[in-house]
Amino acid sequence: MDLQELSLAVQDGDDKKVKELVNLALQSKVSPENILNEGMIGAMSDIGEKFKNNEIYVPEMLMAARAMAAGMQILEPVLVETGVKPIGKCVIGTVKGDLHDIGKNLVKMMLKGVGIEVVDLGADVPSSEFLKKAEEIGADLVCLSALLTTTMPAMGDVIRVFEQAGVKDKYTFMIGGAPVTSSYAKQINADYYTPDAGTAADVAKDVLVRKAAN
Amino acid sequence: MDLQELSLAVQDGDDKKVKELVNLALQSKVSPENILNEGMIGAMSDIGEKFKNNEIYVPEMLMAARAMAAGMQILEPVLVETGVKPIGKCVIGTVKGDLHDIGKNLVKMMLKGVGIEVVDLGADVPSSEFLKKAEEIGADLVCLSALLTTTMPAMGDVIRVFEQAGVKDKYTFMIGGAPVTSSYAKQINADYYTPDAGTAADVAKDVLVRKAAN
Amino acid sequence: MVRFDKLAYDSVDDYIYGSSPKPIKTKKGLVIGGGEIYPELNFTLPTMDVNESTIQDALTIYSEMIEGVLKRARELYAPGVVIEFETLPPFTENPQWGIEATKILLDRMNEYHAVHGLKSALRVTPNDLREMSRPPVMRSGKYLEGVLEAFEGMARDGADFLSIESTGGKELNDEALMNADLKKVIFSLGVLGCRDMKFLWKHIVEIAGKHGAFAAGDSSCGFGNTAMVLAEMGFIPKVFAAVVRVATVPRALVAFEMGAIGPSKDCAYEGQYLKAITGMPISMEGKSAACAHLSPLGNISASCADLWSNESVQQIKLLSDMAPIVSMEQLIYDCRLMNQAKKKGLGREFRDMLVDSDSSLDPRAYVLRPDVAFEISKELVKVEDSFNRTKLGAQLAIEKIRKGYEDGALSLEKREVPWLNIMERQIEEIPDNELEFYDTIKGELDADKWLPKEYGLE
Amino acid sequence: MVRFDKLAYDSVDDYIYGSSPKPIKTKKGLVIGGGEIYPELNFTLPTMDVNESTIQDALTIYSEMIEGVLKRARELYAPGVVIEFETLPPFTENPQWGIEATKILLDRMNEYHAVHGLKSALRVTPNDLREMSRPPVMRSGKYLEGVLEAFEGMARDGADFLSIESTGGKELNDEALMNADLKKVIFSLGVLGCRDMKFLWKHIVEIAGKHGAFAAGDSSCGFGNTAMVLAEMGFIPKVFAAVVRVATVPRALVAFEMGAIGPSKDCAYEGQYLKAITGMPISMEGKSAACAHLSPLGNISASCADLWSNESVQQIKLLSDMAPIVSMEQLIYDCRLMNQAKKKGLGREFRDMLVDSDSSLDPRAYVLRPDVAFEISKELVKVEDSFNRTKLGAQLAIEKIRKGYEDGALSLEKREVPWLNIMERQIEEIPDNELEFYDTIKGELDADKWLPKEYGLE
Ligand code: B12
Ligand code: B12
Ligand code: SF4
Ligand code: SF4
Ligand SMILES: [Zn+2]
Ligand SMILES: [Zn+2]
Ligand SMILES: [Zn+2]
Repeated sequence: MDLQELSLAVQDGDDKKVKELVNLALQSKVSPENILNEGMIGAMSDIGEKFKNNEIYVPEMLMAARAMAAGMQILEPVLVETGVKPIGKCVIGTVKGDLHDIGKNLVKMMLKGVGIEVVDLGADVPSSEFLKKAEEIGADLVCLSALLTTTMPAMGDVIRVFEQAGVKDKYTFMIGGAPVTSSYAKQINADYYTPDAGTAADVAKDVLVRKAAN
Repeated sequence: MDLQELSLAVQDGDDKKVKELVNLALQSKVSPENILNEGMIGAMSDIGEKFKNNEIYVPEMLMAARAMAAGMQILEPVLVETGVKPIGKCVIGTVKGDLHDIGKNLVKMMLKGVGIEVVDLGADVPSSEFLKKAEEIGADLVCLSALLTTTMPAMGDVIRVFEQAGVKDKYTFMIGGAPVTSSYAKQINADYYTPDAGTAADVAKDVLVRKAAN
Repeated sequence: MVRFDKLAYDSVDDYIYGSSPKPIKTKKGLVIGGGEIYPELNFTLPTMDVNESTIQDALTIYSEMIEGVLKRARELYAPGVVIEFETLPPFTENPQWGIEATKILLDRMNEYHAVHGLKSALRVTPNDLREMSRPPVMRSGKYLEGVLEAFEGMARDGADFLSIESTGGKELNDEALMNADLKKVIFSLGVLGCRDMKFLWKHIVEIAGKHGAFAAGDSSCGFGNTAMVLAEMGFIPKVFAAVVRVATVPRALVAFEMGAIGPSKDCAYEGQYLKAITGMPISMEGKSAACAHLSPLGNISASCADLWSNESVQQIKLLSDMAPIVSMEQLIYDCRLMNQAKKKGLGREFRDMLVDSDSSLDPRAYVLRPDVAFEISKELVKVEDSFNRTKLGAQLAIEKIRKGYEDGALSLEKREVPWLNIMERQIEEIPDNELEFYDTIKGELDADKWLPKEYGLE
Repeated sequence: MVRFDKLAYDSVDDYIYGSSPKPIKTKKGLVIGGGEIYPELNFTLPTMDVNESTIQDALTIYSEMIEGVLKRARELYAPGVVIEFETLPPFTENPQWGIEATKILLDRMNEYHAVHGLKSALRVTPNDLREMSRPPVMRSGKYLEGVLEAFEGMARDGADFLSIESTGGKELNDEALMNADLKKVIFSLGVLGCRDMKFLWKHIVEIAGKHGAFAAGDSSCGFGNTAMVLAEMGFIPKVFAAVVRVATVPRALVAFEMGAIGPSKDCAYEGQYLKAITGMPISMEGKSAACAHLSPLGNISASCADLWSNESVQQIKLLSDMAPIVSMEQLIYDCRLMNQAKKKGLGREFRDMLVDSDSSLDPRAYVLRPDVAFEISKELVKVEDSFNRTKLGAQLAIEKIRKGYEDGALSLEKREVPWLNIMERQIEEIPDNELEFYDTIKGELDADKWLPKEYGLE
């Protein structure tokens, strides 16, 4: 069966058609992993490319993400059954004192698009919450967002909490938000800073692929 | 004898008259320390005040400084004889790679004005030179100037050289120059940043007075 | 409630920067809207934590910032300046900190006035903490109390202008923006936003009256500017953001209906409409606020401004001096030039240059054209309720943009054009009755995110 | 050697921004001085050490900076931009680093031209290393070679404009400025500076010719701008700095006499005179360069500019975006407005607003008035040699300032006024013959600081 059609349905944001096609593919004995990689993640990567080239806007991307989510509802149980895992797990949130969450939400969407399982803690998140949730789900990545000069230090606090718990090295820390810079990332001991959601997903994928290779 | 006339001659930058009056005062058995404090340093402090209040320009201040220097030529041997010392000693220079020296020269002038003995290493000074000269003359203060974002780190180098030689704590480090900030001073372990030459002299005097009290 | 049912101007020819039909005179004798345009300078803290152990450092920074900018204003012979203190959250969460900072600023401003004759006025903008509860609690609770306490203390101590960037409705609007869902935006702004403004501005006007301060207006920042910034990043269509801007007008107008008299807030670019309707002076920002927001309306935003702002800049060192001082210098020169043009009798020509230099390049600039603002405002004042005004504003904005595009007065990127139709269809689904609208849209709203009763619904 | 013996204009009415009698067309088709004014953007590194182990990081920063500013220029539909790469010392000490950075910039500029049609041109300004020897060795040695090597490599790789801020004479001028000693300033500038310019610009014009680049002029920065900044800090009289500015004209003119054709350097505010004399386009900077120098001439400096610059800003983050991007946006809006005024046929009126908004407030602005520049330049071109031109320039500047003050066209602080007489007396002591002047002043010069033979003296 040709997964191209599924990919296009995802890109069009047509959730009904996506569900139909996922079911059809499963019935035709296409491997669930192929459906995931070519039909879903491939679609998101195509649409991400279009976004980068200024061909589409975020609303179109969100529609595609929702269509993918609809497909995943059907696909996920099968994947679990056959032992296929997400490429990695991530905890994301905007730090304590900061309510800006638009950027963080975009990062979340892009991470999901590359096949990462994301738990979103929302905005104004206490530092200890990140630790708790990351340990609970066995996350690979911890992603922190801050938009205020006065809440940037709270990103450092989060990392310190992980250090104090002696588990900092288990995780990769990514930070972002308008006032953040790569030199600030260095300063607070975070692993990566990226300037936007697209590159955040690229870097995250890279990190996880390298981790898997080791 | 009234030292007020001497003070005014210094302020007017009248070196000839200053010399005359210093000689006269010594002949009249005014204590050399009094001549220094009231006649010379007092004059510079008055003129510094006028400068702060936008009443005079730097050229007038330089003229006064030269007149003071003329008087000091006569006074200094007497002071040495009677065991009176400068309130402190300072090594100053613009750091390696940087040729901006106008600001540094002003700081030098103001430090001299409050009675500090200053050795000026000039501009583009290698880090080790500061150490060498400071140890040689037994300085209290090390003053560093930098005007370029790419030479600011050289101020940190200087301090590191002192640390490595294990003598950092013997000295008080002051830094300045247009791009410098107090948070940068903290970062490189300098003791003080001040934004201009006037406050530099105030802080330096303060430091030395406190040091003398201990 | 004041009802504005006609424009404050007879002709768009009189609509110009520096002058407004209802000028304001402050305590230190600064007249806003009386002929000259003045700078409005805002500054903020550099990267740092604000808590009990650092608050003294933070206050020291405010004192250095105010000294630096007033000194520069004096050196450049500025005839007058307005300072804005827009608080960061800890300064409203702990109102006493915000009040203390206000005092520091006022003391220095008074000194410069007494010693050097520099006229100045202070705008305070405590931030709207109510969204710290999730879902936001708008009409009671410690956050509302904190905000009102901050206003009270700041006004008592001598602040001239009280402003806020209130957030009622934003909890639904953010997502609506990202989805470019105009129907939901209109609900958030035109129903929830306007209802909340009525509630909040009653209090602010009261506090202002008590202490001889001016209630000075609200900015639909979380709506209009968020949309503008998202479009600037290429995330949503520019035409969408332009339509949202016009849709923010009725919401911001509520402050004036409740008794505010301006100067309205700098980042409220909808001020271009507010002044046409109310005749009250406005603050605006553009190219010299690029330190805070990149924007497509760097010049046009100055065309009818009475104050000209940098929006905000943090205390960091540039090659010349600290960034707020740099902003002050830029604003002063901008204002000098604009005032000079008027002195030469060329104010209207200068206004038109500002307008025409930007308006054909971007729909977000185009909707700020004084003629467009006038024509749309004329229709808006005919309508009774805020919700229907919001809907109408969006409709008219689409029409104007389409017309401008077809006439060649406005260029649009190709991918922008289809959105005019999409938005039109989105509006068509909206009934004219507010409660009926609520009924039809209720199901689409995420009930976890908001509390209808905080807006007097249900 | 070209001899400019009359002005390039018949009437000051034609003397205006964006247009020059001798426009320049660059490789990518950008015409400077052909009617429109364009932004010139300069950026520099943030606080960091540049050495072998960090040079890659530094180059990465240059690549991020150029990408950021070109992207913004495109987003704002800029019709063209000039980029300046003014090197920091390590990039001239190691010319290969400077050349590599140049390539990075050019590659990206070429890409934006090819893909997006954005026209741009690159000015390179290696710094004058010769003063790294103390006393400076001007006519030989490794430092001179480094500078020429940098020019050579950068021109070869495609830089459009070659500039420098050369330092001949500065070793005596600094102290002269601090002492407000006009006689010594005139010696440093008019004798040493002009002699060194002749030497240096012969080489630069040669290199430019070989590689199809434009020799684009020198700035008397270490003289005129140092004086301007010192006066701004209240260290020396403003009238003194104003007179020094005019005294820098003959020195900067030497580059054009040797074959440079512009656009002259942004920080050379004496460009206001150079363009009147040579007809070649100039770059200037003012309010939108406040990030680099605070100044008293924020608007007037734009009145006759063909390029409009930010002078320099380091790569640090402001609330909106990186500082160079912010500068680019501000410059683009400034230029848009100025071009719009011309489009409406109000260019001259706009120029006069720029001029009149500043010129009465500060003597440093006053001497940049186009009429003042014209009248003084007319006299300067009558004189044969650079030294006497320098002396005359200073004399005429004092006259003009005095007249402006007496007529009420210029206000001066009280403590400024006596300096007009003081400076006049200082000039009176100067003989008309250069060598005679040298003889009389020799004794007052600190022999440790300079080498007469490096200027062909003794
Ligand atoms: C929209 C906005 C708001 C909205 C927020 C809506 C929301 N739900 O998020 C509202 C109106 C509520 C708001 C409120 C306030 N704001 Co606000 N806001 C903005 C604005 C205009 C845009 C932010 C935005 O959403 N951008 C769009 C998104 C998509 O971009 P982004 O967040 O940068 O995210 C991208 C990247 O940074 C990156 N990224 C983001 N997060 C992460 C995380 C990771 C791990 C990675 C890798 C990448 C990454 O990817 C994203 C997509 O590419 C900015 C101005 C600006 N230029 O940024 C001010 C700004 C951040 N706000 C500011 C201020 C002052 C405030 C208030 C304090 C105002 C007040 N006085 O009330 C309050 C604070 C509330 C609080 N406690 O947090 C100031 C901050 C000044 C300072 N000192 O820091 C700014 C800079 C505006 C200004 N120029 O003055 N604000
Ligand atoms: C004058 C000047 C020059 C003169 C220097 C003359 C001289 N002998 O010093 C000349 C023309 C030679 C020059 C050359 C260059 N310069 Co320069 N220069 C300036 C300028 C305009 C003013 C500096 C000055 O003298 N100010 C007056 C004095 C009195 O002020 P100050 O130095 O700040 O000092 C005061 C305080 O800072 C303090 N202070 C100073 N030192 C100390 C020390 C201590 C201990 C304390 C407590 C206080 C203190 O007290 C002083 C008095 O109140 C600045 C711009 C600016 N806004 O600062 C650029 C500037 C510093 N230069 C700059 C550049 C780029 C250069 C060059 C590289 C240019 C080039 N491409 O050739 C070269 C570099 C040469 C080198 N290797 O150093 C840039 C730096 C950019 C960057 N990335 O850092 C600046 C910021 C200009 C700009 N806006 O771009 N420059
Ligand atoms: S966008 Fe600008 S002005 Fe608005 S809340 Fe945010 S900061 Fe305040
Ligand atoms: S004052 Fe400005 S432009 Fe001049 S050397 Fe210094 S930096 Fe270059
Ligand atoms: Zn705002
Ligand atoms: Zn604001
Ligand atoms: Zn320059």
